Amino acid sequence: MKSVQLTPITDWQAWILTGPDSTSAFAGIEIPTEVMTAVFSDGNLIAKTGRDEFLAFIKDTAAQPQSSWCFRRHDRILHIQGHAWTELMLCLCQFDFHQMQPGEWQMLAVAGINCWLWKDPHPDQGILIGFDPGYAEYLEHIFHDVINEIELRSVNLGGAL
Amino acid sequence: MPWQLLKYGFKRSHDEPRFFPEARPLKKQYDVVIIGGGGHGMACAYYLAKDHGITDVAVLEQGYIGGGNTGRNTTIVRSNYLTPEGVKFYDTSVKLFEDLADDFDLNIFYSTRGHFTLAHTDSALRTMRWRAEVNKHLGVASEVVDLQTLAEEVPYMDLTCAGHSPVLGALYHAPGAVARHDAVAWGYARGAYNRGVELHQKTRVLNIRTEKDEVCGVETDRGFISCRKVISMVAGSTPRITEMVGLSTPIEIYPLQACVTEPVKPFMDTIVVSGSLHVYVSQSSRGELVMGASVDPSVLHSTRSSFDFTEGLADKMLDLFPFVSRLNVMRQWAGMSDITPDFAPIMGTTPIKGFYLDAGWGTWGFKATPVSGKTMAWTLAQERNHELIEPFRLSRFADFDLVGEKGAASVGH
Amino acid sequence: MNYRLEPQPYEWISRDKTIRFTFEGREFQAFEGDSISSGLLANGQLILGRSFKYHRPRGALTLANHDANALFQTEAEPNVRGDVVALEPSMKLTACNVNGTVAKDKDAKIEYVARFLPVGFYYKTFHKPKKFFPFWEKMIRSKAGLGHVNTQWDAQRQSKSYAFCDLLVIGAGLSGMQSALAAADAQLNVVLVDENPFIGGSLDYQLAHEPRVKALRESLKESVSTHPNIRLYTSTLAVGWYTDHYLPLLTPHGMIKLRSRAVIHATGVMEQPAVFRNNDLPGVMMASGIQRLISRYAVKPGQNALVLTSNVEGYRAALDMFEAGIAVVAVVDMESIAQRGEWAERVLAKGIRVLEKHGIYEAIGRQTLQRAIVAPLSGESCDLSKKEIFDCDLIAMSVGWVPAAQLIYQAGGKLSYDDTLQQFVPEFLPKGIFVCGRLNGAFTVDQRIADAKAVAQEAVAFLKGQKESRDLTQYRDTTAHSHPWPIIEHPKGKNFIDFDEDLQLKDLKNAILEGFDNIELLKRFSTVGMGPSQGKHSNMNAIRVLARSQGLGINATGSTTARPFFHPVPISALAGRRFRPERRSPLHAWHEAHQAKFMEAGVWLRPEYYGASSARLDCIQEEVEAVRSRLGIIDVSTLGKIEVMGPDAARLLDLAYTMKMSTLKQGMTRYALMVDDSGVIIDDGIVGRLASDQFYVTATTSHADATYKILSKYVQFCGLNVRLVNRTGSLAAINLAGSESRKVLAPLTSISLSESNFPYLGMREGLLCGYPVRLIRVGFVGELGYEIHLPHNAALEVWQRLMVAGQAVGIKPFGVEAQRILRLEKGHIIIGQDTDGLTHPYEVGMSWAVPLNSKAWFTGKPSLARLKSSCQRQLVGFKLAQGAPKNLVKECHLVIDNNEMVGRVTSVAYSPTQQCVIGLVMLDQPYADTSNPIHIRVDDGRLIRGERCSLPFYDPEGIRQTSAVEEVLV
Amino acid sequence: MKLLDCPVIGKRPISEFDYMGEIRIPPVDADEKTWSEYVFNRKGAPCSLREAWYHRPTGRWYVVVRNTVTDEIEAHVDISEVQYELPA
Repeated sequence: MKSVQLTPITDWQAWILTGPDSTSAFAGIEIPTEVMTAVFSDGNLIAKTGRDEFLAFIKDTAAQPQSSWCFRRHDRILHIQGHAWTELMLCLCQFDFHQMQPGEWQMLAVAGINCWLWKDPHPDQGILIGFDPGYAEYLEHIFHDVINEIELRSVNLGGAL
Repeated sequence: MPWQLLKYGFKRSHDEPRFFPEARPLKKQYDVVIIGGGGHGMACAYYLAKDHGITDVAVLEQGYIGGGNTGRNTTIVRSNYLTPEGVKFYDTSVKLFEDLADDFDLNIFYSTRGHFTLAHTDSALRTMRWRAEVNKHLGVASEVVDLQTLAEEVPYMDLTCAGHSPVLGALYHAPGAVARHDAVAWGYARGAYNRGVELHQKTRVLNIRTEKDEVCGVETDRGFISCRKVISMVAGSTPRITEMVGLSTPIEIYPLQACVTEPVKPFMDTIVVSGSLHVYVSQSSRGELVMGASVDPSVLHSTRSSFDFTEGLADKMLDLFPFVSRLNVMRQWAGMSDITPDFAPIMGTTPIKGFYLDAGWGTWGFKATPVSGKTMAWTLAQERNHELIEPFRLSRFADFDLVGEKGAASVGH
Repeated sequence: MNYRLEPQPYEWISRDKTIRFTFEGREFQAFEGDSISSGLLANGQLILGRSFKYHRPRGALTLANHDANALFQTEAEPNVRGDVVALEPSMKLTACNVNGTVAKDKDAKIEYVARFLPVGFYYKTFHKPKKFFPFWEKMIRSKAGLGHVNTQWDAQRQSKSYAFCDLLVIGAGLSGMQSALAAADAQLNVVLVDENPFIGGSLDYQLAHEPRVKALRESLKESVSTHPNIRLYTSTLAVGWYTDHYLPLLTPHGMIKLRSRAVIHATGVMEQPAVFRNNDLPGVMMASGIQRLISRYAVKPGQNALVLTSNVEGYRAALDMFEAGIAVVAVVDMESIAQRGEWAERVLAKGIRVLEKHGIYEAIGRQTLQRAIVAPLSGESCDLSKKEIFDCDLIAMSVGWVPAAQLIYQAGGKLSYDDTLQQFVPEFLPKGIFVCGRLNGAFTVDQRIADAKAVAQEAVAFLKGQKESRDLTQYRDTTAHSHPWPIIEHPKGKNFIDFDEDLQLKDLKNAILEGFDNIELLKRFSTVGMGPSQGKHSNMNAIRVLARSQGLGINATGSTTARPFFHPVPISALAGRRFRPERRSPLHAWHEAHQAKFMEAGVWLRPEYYGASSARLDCIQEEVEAVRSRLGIIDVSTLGKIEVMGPDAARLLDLAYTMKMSTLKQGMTRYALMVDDSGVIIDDGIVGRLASDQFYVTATTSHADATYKILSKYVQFCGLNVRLVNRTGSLAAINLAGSESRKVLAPLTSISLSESNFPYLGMREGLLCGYPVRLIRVGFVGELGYEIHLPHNAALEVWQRLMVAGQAVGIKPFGVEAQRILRLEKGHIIIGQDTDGLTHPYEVGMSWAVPLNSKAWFTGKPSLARLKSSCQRQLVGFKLAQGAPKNLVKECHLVIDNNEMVGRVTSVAYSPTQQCVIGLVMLDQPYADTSNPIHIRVDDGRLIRGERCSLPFYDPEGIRQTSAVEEVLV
Repeated sequence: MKLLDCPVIGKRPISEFDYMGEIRIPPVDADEKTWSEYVFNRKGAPCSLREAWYHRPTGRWYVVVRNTVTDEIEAHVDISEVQYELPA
């Protein structure tokens, strides 16, 4: 088993909603109340990124959000998991991933690219990372390089750094 | 020839004359007070005495001679600027530099090496051609060189840049040189001191007294001096001085960092600058690679170092010089660059009579040391701007008549 | 003589693993764990290098990473530190800066002319006559530098990662381990680092045989290695302190960039040399250096030792050497033995001679130490009448210490000289910086333990937010461990203050006499402390010499600031992984598959043209002709795309752009020009109105993020009720341009393309190939065309279906180069090429875009009102005569008028439609207002004549893009 | 590398921010001299500078008072306190 696995998430529809009526745009889907937090309920992930601004990742089957200013996004989303996922992220992003709580939502720079991160609520299920699709090639190339390096290092060092 | 050394070898005692005077009390009055004992301050004192016979001059330095940006810069001397007024000004400086060792009878290790400014994009290549054409028109040796010439002249440089934004060509400026920065300040200081100018280290200016918009004296931490002419040549400390006379300027202070490797046998005989990678490198006479980049992103009055500076620099250096990965960075430091909106200095008279400015030296101050000293001395003597520095007058901003040095906004060193 | 000792209790070597290596071509054998220096010394190779200036033979000195004279060259790198870098199998070593071998260095002849080379001699000569200086410079430069560089080496990059903790403790000696343990027990998340491969520090080489510390050592080592709250990194160096406790840790596997909340410095002290004639001979070493050799590598560097000391550490060193079987011929104590207590008694008990108030006048030896002249001290000089000569091949210097406080200085801490200890000790410590151990003046074992526990308590309190500040001096020792003047004058000199730079005592004195009489000027003129060890064993004595000559105290003399790094750091570790963000359009793969040649546009990769690079010009011409005559298609996904919504949307755009946007009708677009406060053009694009309170804004590729930020700044700081969404990466954009565009597009879209429903500059939303899109009729390339803004995931399918649909009319993809020519034919400017850092709208014929009277406010308005009347330049179109060579005139060639520079070419290209070379020149006034022909100076100096002409060059009335004329539709 | 401790996003490294300089309010109906000083002149001397930082990953704006000698953040300022009106 590789120390870190990357699996693309492609079964979500990504939306960005802004404006006063965005809070009432989600029929039947639970939404977060505090900025920079996210809620995951029956397969939908909703993050509150501003006073009345949301990033929504909803199942195809779910009802589309109804609000005046609501636009599709096409983030590239990866699920990063495996026992060395924190080691991978610590090579690319200045953030204390050991302190990241389940369900925590962060927006920061990874390898110089603006990303959002969401810690999977289930124990040791790693994190989801989302970023502009134009950087997919660049970031995924770096992820694979670093993962190979970690594999190499764990072979001759017998364990994390 | 090293006759002096032979003579010295057979002498019993070490009776070499002093470069600088021992600390002495301040007089109550001087004709001219120069604030700032760096290269510019000492050059101005030198030329005031040498060209104009004005010797009742005190140079006040808050720290030690050459301790500010004079001792912290890239030591690069060049004149391949973009605007005609910039080219004429710096070309005069290069010509003065070439004779300084004789004037001082001091070896400042002025070493003409040739200077390459690399272009990695079409727009950068266009700017290089623009500078080359303006330089050629004004008789300065600059030309755009192609990859083939570059490969011959700097064979150890990786023009492919590891496959990312490769070099497309470069501006080659043959007169580009390096000089031992401390020796320039010491040479001018000794020359001024020997002509009767007073040099006062550890003397900090606390305030400048004016009456009806005219200078009448300077308060220091060693007492008050009355004088009619005060010139501020303090680079990174300029805003603190201009505030004393109620003068506001566009100057903002940004740290400019640099570093050196451990000394290695000389292999690099030229100067290489990359505009888009924001990296410059030359090899000092001691064998260290002197490297640097552009100013820090935010205003700060401090010479603290940052680690991401050396990280970014090291990363970019490996694109051009892969083998440098085996060298060690020994030391990093910083100067305080006084940056102006049009990347050109602010010189000459000001609305306050008797108060003169020599500032806005950003990352291009050391190379202007001789010409700024000479023209500011003339300006002080004549009480009007020397023609070479008229384009750099403070009032240019109010007139919306900025210098076009920013060009297509690529910062050169 | 066998230099290898019996197994030592805490040795670092593995006697079962031998390592074969060569030095100067000769074969040697040592053990795994040996450093280069210890490996060579074990084989009796005492000379490890030659000095920088005089090329005098030099040996080991400190074994603590300061041995700048034991630098080696391997096949892979220069300047390898022999005293700490471990030997590797089949290493091929040579000395640095040696002309020949360390035994016979041809450059050593320079010593005969040493008297002619005073401090700073190179400033005094070689510069006259000027034309000879290059000759001298070449000679001096060839002697400069240490190791040499092989420019064929490839780039190595080590890995890097971030780490976080509550408390970093630097140094895993007695004090470090004790304080880390106390903090970890208080539930802090602690990182403990030590630059050596094994922890224990001076416990293991200065107190190796001390029974009282044996139990303490074992328990401390065991606890810090196993404590759950301590991460222990050995062979790891904290290279510098940076803002907010950010400390890069250099490990054998790369760099860990640690963010801590507090730092305890337990880095101990660095032993200082005594200064006497020939104190640089191989065999003269720091006492702690000898102890390290004995206890770490089981190597004795000599057989008969003299100890020169002024503290108890010297006596302990004597006992350690005696224990190791080295004959201690005498202990020379520069002070009285009375204050040495039990250590002196134990030395005397071994029958070792102790000479009180004596000093070493001179060391003697050809290439290595053979004898030393010892004499009683009268005042500070030697009374030679009672001198005694000792045969010895080893001198252990133990005359004083300097705190390893470089990182404290970097953090803004201040140290002051303590006359009791005769040593600098911390005086002011910034928030979160703590010290303990010998660095803080606590020398005895008990003092160090107490100091460590106290500092841990304070650090824990600080991290819990409680106010607590302890008395730093509480556990400092009461007797001096350093001699105030460990310097013996000698008429013939060669008494070295700085071993890196070969500076003798007289060199510093002479520099001071010449006026370099403050610590910074003394350093810059003499270069004291500027060598590879950065003054670690020369700064203190240099300060003492300066203080005495100026009649000042040590504190008044001051010290030079300590700069990163603590030890030199490999560039391979600093560089780390290569991050060059590269952004790709959703159509990248298609372009690659169709022979696109890519160029960089900011972080984006864009097709420059399609086809073979050998046929570059022809490919570009064909692309231009395709757009002009039939149909072209270009990927413009790199454009900035911003949604602007809310009641104040129109007001925001009125503020940010020069033109009035509030009067824009729904379904229409308008050219948008952005200037900064001083009126300089910084970006342009298109604003389209979707509703009374909703606009769609595009920006140039390189300025997209900046434009979004500027709009966002207005929203925030002017309190506008507007929402912005940056959709640059989520939307793709395709420009279908050419007279056939409407015909090809119509069947694929639900949007009616008739002229009346969708006029020029119109914008419509609807479906295209089933995807929600916006179509905009833009005029950049001057043909009937539609800029399609569509979802990222729709781009490929729509592009391919357009290609198929356009097959019949000969559709052709075109790149950036062709687009440049097309826009030039229409006289449109490119910001950053036709404009520079000062260009304002009036200089590029855009006064129509500056409604000074009809708008109350927009960015830059007052500046433009001012600049309108004082326009100093003007952009003018020109063309060359038919048949003039295509690429003779280049961009940025100058326009010359009676040998004056009067302008510059900003854009130039061969125009297929005009069948000649066309371009734009920025001409200075008043020349710009005349109509005389322009002369452009080309590369070879010739002046090429060009005719001015009005803009645009092609389709002046703009018929083709507005398609009012039916025949265009046919 | 400096940390900027901000509401909502907490402590983030300075490399994630763009420095947007001193908070300055354009003198809308000023004479030419006052206007040119606004455009070009800056408060260059060491001081506690009220300035703006833009956090790229979140697009949020922060206004702080920073000591331009020690680089320490002395206070966070709510944007409403520095908002200004521009003529409609």
